[in-house]
Amino acid sequence: MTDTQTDWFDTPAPPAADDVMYVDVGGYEGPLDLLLDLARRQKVDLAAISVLALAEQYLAFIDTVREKRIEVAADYLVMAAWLAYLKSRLMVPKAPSDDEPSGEMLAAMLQFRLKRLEAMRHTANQLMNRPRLGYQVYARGMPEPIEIARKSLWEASLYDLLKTYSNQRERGSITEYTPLQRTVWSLQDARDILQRLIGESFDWVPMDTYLAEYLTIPTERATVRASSFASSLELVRQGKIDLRQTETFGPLFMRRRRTETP
Amino acid sequence: MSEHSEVTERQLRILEALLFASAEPLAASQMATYLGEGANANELLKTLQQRYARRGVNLVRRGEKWAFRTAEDLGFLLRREEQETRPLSRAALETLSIIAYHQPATRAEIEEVRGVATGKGTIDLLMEAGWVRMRGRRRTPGRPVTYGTTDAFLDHFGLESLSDLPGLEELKGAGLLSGRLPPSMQIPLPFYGALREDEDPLDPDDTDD
Amino acid sequence: MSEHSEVTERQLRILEALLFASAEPLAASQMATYLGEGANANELLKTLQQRYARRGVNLVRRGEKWAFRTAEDLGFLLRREEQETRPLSRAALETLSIIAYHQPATRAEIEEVRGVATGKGTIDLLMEAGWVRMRGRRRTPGRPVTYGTTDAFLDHFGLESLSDLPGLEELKGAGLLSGRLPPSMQIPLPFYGALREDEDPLDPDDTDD
Repeated sequence: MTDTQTDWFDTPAPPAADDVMYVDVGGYEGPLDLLLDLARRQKVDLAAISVLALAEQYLAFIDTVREKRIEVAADYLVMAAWLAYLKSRLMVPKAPSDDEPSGEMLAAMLQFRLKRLEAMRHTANQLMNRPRLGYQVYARGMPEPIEIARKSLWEASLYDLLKTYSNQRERGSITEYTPLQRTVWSLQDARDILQRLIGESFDWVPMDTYLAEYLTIPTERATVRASSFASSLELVRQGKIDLRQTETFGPLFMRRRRTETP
Repeated sequence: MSEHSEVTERQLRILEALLFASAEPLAASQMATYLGEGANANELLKTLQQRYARRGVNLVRRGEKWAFRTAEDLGFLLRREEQETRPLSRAALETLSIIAYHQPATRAEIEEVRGVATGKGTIDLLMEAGWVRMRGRRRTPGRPVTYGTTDAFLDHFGLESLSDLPGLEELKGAGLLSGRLPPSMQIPLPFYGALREDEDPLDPDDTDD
Repeated sequence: MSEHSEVTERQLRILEALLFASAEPLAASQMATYLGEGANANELLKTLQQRYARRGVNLVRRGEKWAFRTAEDLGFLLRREEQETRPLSRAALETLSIIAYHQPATRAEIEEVRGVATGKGTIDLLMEAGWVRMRGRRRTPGRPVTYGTTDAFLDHFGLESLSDLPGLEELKGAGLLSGRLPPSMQIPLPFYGALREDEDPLDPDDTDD
């Protein structure tokens, strides 16, 4: 650092390689970072900020990003859903029987988190602008080796030790590691199989009965069920089959849908 | 010169020699062995600190240790034209700040403040720099590891102790160091002691799976 | 304080800081540039030399250059002048970390984890450093020697006990281990009792072979 006044956060640095997976919306580090930036643009004290306006800006921002077909990380969508909920809580008066937190409380919580994040950024800046050792303050340039207590001939830190151990184990384990070959039913496969099995049957039959022969292989059970279920929903949507479940976790019955023309 | 002050002067000279010779801060207890019976190392160090208070080199306290460092006001003269070898990323800086002000802090707590998962390598990097260490485990389900800062952190940022962290009082006052909504009554302070009552020492066997 | 002596004091402070922080002795001419117009660096250095004459560190002249040095009569403090601390080699660090986690470990077991043969010199070095010791002999054909760590090992690495070594989850949490490890991977719990049931005590005349 040559400039003590450098604001480390003035220009968000391009994300480091290992952070990339979290940053995909214009260099923001997560939804809270984006919200804080939007809040700052209101150019008022964070305590006086309009949370409702902020929620709307965020939702609008995410909409624009999605219109441009930019991939948005799930985190941002979760925040969008939460803000939409917050917005509705702020606009609808609280019913007396309502157990859920009030919009005001949720808004205060958001404000608190924004203030806290901003405070931590500010303190990080203050720390970096302190007279730091090796930048404005110096230790003895020519230390004279003196035996203080019992000093070992060899130097190694606990960090070195742990890092070394981890590296070795990782190296060792990766050479031995062969990825598990999983059989996965594609949705298309599941759909074809299901349609073939149901055939012309207009009787209610549990899905597991249709799939009985495939479900015997333990390693495939999960994928067979999941893919078949997802495909069955699609078939229902297309009006090809009917689906029925009488109780939670009960068997799923399916049958061919009768078409209008007899 | 009285005999008493002659002894004291010699002890002060020994402390000067030890502290000047070492690049790293030294604990009073480490130096005491060189002072002879009955010497009060802490008193002597305070005397020495006063003597050097107006010099170009000051005696500073870093946690429980002491070191000679160039005076802060001369920094502009001494500044070497060297660049940070590896500037810290924003994520790392924020993480460092959160650990410093919220310690002992778990990874989940750090993530809660930042609102984003801590990328692999962030805490790792701070530990490599020698500023952050694993402290123990929080006595909560899952017994997560708690992180805190080191003496090297204090030394690097020129802090006598964690209570010197800039803006600490204001943040406390504003309730921003609390994990809960203001006005929460419970405001944790950075905790520097060995282990807090809700922390256990590190122990490899209980989370291994 | 007169204006003159205030200027002089400041110049002396600058010299102190420069000489303290410099990695090599400095010539008066090198320092003069920091003192401002009309300063007599040589005069100032002589003043400084007098001030430190009775201190634990002295300002000494070496040829045309100046440096702070521990007072000669305190040379007894510099007992280990010749010994330099060197970083542990990678092979030694790897071996040490495996012994720490896998103890009691035989040489064959160390080699199995490292994936390369471990030279006898490496373990010898670790034993010389006082960090590794022979524990006993494994009750298997060939009765290989088992190795473990010492109290000095704990002391050096700031561990209270071997159970302070972080486990799998901590290593992952700190970013030291990546998340994409086979689920079967385990990190052993170091054994720190006297002898394990599969170990025999060393013979009195046992040396490493």
